[in-house]
Amino acid sequence: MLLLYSTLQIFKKGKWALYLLPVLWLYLASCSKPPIRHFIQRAIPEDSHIISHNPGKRGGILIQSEAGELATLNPLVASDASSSSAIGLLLSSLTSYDWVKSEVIPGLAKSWDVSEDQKTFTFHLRKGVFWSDGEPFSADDIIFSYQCYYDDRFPNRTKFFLTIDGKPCKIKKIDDYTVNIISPEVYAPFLSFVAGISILPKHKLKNAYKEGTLLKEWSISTAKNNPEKIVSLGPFVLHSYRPGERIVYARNPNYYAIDRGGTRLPYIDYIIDKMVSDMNAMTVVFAQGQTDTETIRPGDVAWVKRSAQTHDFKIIDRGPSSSRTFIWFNMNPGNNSDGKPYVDPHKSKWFNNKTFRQAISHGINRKGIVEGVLFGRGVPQHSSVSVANKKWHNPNVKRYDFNTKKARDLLIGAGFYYNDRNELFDSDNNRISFKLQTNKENDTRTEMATIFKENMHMLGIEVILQFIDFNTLVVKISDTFDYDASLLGLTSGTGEPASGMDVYSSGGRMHMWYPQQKTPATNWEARIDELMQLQLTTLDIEQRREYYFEVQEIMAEQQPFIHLVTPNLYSGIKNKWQNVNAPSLGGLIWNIDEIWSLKK
Amino acid sequence: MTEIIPKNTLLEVRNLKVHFPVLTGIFRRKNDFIRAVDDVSFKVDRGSTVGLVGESGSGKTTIGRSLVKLAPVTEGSILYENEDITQMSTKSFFPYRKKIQMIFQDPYNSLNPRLTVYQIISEPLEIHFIEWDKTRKRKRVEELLQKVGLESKHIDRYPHEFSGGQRQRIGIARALAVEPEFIICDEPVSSLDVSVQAQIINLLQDLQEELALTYLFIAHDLAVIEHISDYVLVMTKGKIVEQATAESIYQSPQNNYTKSLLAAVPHLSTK
Amino acid sequence: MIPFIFRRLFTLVPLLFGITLLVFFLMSLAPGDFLTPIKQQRDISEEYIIELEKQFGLDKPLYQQYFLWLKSVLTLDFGYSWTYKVPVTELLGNRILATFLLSFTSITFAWVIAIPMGVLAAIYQNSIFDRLSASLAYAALSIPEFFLAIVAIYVAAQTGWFPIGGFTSIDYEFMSKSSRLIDIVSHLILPTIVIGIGSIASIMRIMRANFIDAIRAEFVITARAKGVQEGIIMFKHVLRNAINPLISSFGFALSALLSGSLLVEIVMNYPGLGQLIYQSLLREDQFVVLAAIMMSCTLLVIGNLIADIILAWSDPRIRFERDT
Amino acid sequence: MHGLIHESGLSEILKMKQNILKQLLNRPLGFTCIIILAIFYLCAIFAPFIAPYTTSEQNLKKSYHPPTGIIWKEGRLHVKIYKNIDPTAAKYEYSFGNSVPIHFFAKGYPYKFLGLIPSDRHLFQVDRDNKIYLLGSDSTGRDTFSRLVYGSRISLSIGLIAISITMIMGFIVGGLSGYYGGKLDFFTMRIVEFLMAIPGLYLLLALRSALAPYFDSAQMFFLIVIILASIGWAGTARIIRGMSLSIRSRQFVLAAESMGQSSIIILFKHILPNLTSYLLVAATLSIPGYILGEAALSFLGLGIQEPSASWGLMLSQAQNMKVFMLNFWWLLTPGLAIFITVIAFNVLGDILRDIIDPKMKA
Repeated sequence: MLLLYSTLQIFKKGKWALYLLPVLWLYLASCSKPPIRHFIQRAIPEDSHIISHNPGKRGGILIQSEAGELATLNPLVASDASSSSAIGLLLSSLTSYDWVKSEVIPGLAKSWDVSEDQKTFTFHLRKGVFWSDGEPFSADDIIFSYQCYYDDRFPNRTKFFLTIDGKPCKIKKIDDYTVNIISPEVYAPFLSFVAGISILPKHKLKNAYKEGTLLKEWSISTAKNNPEKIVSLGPFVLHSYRPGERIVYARNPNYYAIDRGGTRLPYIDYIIDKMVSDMNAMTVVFAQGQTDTETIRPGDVAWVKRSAQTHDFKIIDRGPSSSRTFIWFNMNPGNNSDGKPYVDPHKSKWFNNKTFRQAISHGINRKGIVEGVLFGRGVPQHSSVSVANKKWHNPNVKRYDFNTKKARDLLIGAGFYYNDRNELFDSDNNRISFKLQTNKENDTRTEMATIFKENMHMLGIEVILQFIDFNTLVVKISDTFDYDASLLGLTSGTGEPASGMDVYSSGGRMHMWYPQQKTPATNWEARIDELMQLQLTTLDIEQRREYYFEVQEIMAEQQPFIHLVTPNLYSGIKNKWQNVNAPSLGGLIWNIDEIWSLKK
Repeated sequence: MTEIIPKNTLLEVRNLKVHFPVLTGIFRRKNDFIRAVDDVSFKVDRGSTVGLVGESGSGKTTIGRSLVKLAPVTEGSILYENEDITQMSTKSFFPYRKKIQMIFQDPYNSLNPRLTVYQIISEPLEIHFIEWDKTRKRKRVEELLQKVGLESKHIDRYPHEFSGGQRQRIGIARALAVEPEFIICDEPVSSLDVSVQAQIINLLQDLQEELALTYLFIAHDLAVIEHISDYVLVMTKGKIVEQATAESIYQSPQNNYTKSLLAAVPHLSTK
Repeated sequence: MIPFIFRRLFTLVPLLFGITLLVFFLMSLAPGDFLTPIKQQRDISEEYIIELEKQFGLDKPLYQQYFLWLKSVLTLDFGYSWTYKVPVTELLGNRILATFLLSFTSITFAWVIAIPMGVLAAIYQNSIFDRLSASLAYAALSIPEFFLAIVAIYVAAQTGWFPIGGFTSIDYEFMSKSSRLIDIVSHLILPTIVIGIGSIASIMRIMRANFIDAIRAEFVITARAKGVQEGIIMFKHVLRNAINPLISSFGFALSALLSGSLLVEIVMNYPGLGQLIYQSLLREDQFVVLAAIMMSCTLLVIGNLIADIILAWSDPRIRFERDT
Repeated sequence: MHGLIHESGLSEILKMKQNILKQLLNRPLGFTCIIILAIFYLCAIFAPFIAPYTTSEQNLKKSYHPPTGIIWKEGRLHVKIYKNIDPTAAKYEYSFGNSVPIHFFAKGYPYKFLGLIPSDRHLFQVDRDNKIYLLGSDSTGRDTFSRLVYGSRISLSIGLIAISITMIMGFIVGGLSGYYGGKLDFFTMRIVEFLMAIPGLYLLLALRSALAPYFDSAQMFFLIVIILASIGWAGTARIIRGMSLSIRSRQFVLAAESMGQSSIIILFKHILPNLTSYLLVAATLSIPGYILGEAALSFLGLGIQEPSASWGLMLSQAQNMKVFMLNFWWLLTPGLAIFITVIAFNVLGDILRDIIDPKMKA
């Protein structure tokens, strides 16, 4: 009664008009309909890609969540994971990658030949392939795409892959369905890099190319307002996009793959990517049964599992992941612009001491980290290549087991000594104390850092923790170099050794302990440089493994990166999904075009 | 009747103007002024009491305040003992702050409630007799309290423990502390009961005789002025409309405004 | 009144200038820039980063960057979002509406609950109800909003009665019109309650005080003397007079909520202005931060202005002062 | 000048305060609030004595341990011992009869009592090999109760320190501009309005991200205080300016001015003492704002950093889903601590206002 009356009072005064506005807007918002798209469906291509999996049934919606925000759908602009994965659904490449077999497989090219000198690759394209808007695909699209990537007007990251030893590849059209790509040098990862280069539609983008506005095409503004402008050669087309909320993809009716039964792929009708704030939220929506698949962090497995029955999903334990966490010391001997050394000289002396680094490595309770931070769901890491990377991991590198006594003996042997309060000093009577920084956004890392601090306390070493913004951290490790030690992680994609070039080679930007050296600072770094170059320029897998194994042995002996642990990889997926074939590396659903749903 | 002898003049005000700006318009420019005091001239003789009368808002308090630099002078000059004090710096005006003292209208408001009687009365001593020690100041304060009719045991009490009349006595004691020559009494009795008013006025008159003080006595009530003043200034809307000896003002007011003021005064019939 | 409105809006100019300058300065103090995270990506060449710096104008000195931005703002071009690669204005539109909608529902929610409660507390002064509601009000004022938001999410996660965060459901695109409306409303419920609870407490206290004042007013005594029924006195005379001052607080509440819903938006993943500012600030997406802060300041000033106008409108005794 | 303040203001203020305290203690609600706050602050001061462990002492075998039960056995308090039955899910089980006695005033880790006297006595301890977790443990087996107790040092002192800075700045700026008026007033008030017009939280964020790199995590506390105070002073300054403006026009100030009193002394002798009651109420009522501000900043991960503990930081860690879903009660403790402190300050402030206001009107 009171409630009614007070509302009435407000309405009586004519102020009710104010209330109408949001209601009106709500109404309008709910009316805005996604654009209806009419496709011209073309016949199945004569050279269609035939998938060997058991045939499935059409239909179903796959719902995923995404923590990042879509930045663009333009492959020339994309530099973040969210955009890249979206583009991966829409565009195809000459080759593709089979994550289970860890090998390059045909994509838009049904086959290819390699010349004797191992530099010229001839790609034979599929015939009868059409873009999602019904336009035919041909060698012109390939030539056009490479033209775009090489054009100086459009700086892009793809150019980096296509530049070998500072020189571009040459591309030639032989006929409408054959192209030649000539690499300037013998280049081991050539085919797998080609798999990452998206082919652009010439018929849609040639004007923008001419006018030099290519970078402005296919922005999220296009995605939001004119999704139909973004044509597709991949399994899906863009259906609609709401910034901050979701992306919806629909099946591409002109996709070039079919199953053994002759059904055109993909099976799935729609994919919905829901945008959420962070990893936490991603896990929650999966546990609630809102999404179909999710990567689960080790710490979350236990509670997510509780609702597996209710929401009919399973959690697949995929063993150790490719991500690795490590600590390194700043071994950079340089001076900053004020002429002061980046690192205190006495500290730099410890950090550049191999025995010191080895002792630290012995002092770390990796098993404890696995138990505490990862709930026992992980393994201690010893090699610089993750166990998960079966093809390239060297299992026989030197190991540093948790052994406080051994660590102390090593330190004493190297001229350090303890005082009566169990504090460690160097031979110049400096107390061993350093700052360890990591980015505060990642709580697994901060927890590991607190454990490291306690472990070092047992060695009589004082560690001062600094948890800072990721940006600040990056500036420190790549620009100003004013830090003692850092804890960070790296994830490798396919595990291709070539992608480790900038980490291992002494001139690399990611050679974090002392990046961008003009000439290798130590002999072992020089040897790594040599080995990395050798593995890059041979196509013989066994030979490459040998070289890469030696790199890992040197890294383990020298401990420039003191590796901590590798968490296990867990993926959750609803039981209704079929043809799920979990690889040990990479995403669970890498073969999205083959996945189908039991239930509608 | 009286021709003012220049030699005897303590204070002379010449063409005094005090204007306050008014901010108007979107950009709040100074477009207009309130003419609080508009071209006022008068003199105060040594040892005399000049009454300044007018309704509230007529500018009389502003005149009082402008004499001790509590209000900014727009134009005109103020001469104290033939010395122009209008444009004096804070520093050179400092000695005059000892010679000229003020008694305020509202005894509830003019005494800091957080200070004791001693602290209130000794404040001017602290400023003008820095060299005095505490016992001397205390003795002086006790003396002053007796002089204004209070007891020395009151010295450590707070203002709220006193009645209005008693508070005004404290105010007077404070004004007397530094042995001034000239006291501006800014409506000292208007917020007091009528019975108390007379006591205070009598006290002021006694003190004037005893200490040879000169008063500028501001009031809105002609009855009070009549009792104490030698010479009366009548003010309205920032201007002095009539000035004469108290006697002549009451007997034969010239100005209409003065007449209306007089009409409002309740007179006890002599019958 | 028109000069008053103009003057108030005019004060926005130096305010916005100052704020953008301050924010710009503060953002430049923070190490790194929008491109810093990219530098940590392994396959991006240095040349590419330099190209990008040029493209975003990051290679120019600071003051030049600011004045370039200012110049474009004067032509109503608020720049490009570096993260989203779209004009900032396009980005802000939906966010403002979402934040506005949430502010609106939470104010309404707060009023609908608080006014009757305040009235009851006033009528039954010093009763158990009065005391209980007073302690509840204290409690509501003392719970950190974000804490409440976490609890709300927990409840939603445990019960499944409400959607967790967001503005629309995943399958929103495939819904009919009416179920879309229901969907948006169901997403608004929890954030509305979380934000509203704090204001319920304060509105209730004001309402109670106003109502008690109004009960004591002379016209109530007159009405009683005339023998008017008690219920009618309360509703017809007292309530109307007590509610008037509250209407004026509408604008203030609006402006307070616009800046206050930040934490709730973040915790509950509501795609509003606050969340956008926070994320852009972390990513150092300069132009978005600048424009969004300008926007929220403008809304703040307008909210206060509306409050003043409504106040004058609902209470003719109040004029627009010359000196405020 | 010091002498003057001492002579005039201070004794009066002290007298007034005693009076207020008496009135406060006479009201049951006020009494309760004071007792609660006193307990909290005592806990903060004697944190090393009360907390059985340090904030960083880990036990990786006991992560996410539930609160340990306490039983009465063999004539003394015992703490139950749990076994980790499933490390992957942090599941612990109490096996019947397994317990160890609690020792009161026993030896533990060394610390300095009140920061001065070295000591190793603690309120309670259990045998070295076992642990007592009154409120459970976190991901690395640190004791939540100890962290809560140590965290109170930051959360509780931040309000007091920030409010003192705010009040001092507010008084100086507001007092001076209200007293002198004119251009000084104009400029300071524009600055104040400017600061007040910026949405506080955003300014906080911008300031934090701008200043953070220049402070390490040990100094973060001061950074937070500076940030909170630098935003908070504006409102106080504005109100104090208004009050000093009104006090300034009161006749006792005119009287002091007319007798040639210097303005600084007028400010401290006449204006400040008349503001103290207001300042007291305002301070009490704004402390919760600072406590919540710190909590909000730390909650966003922008405040106090590991391995230090603050209530806001603990809350933000509790937001982590594994904690959230497995140990929801864990989250409630810092939240509850904040809630109780804030409500106590709010109630106390309101009561203070009740006590002081009528006196100010007189």
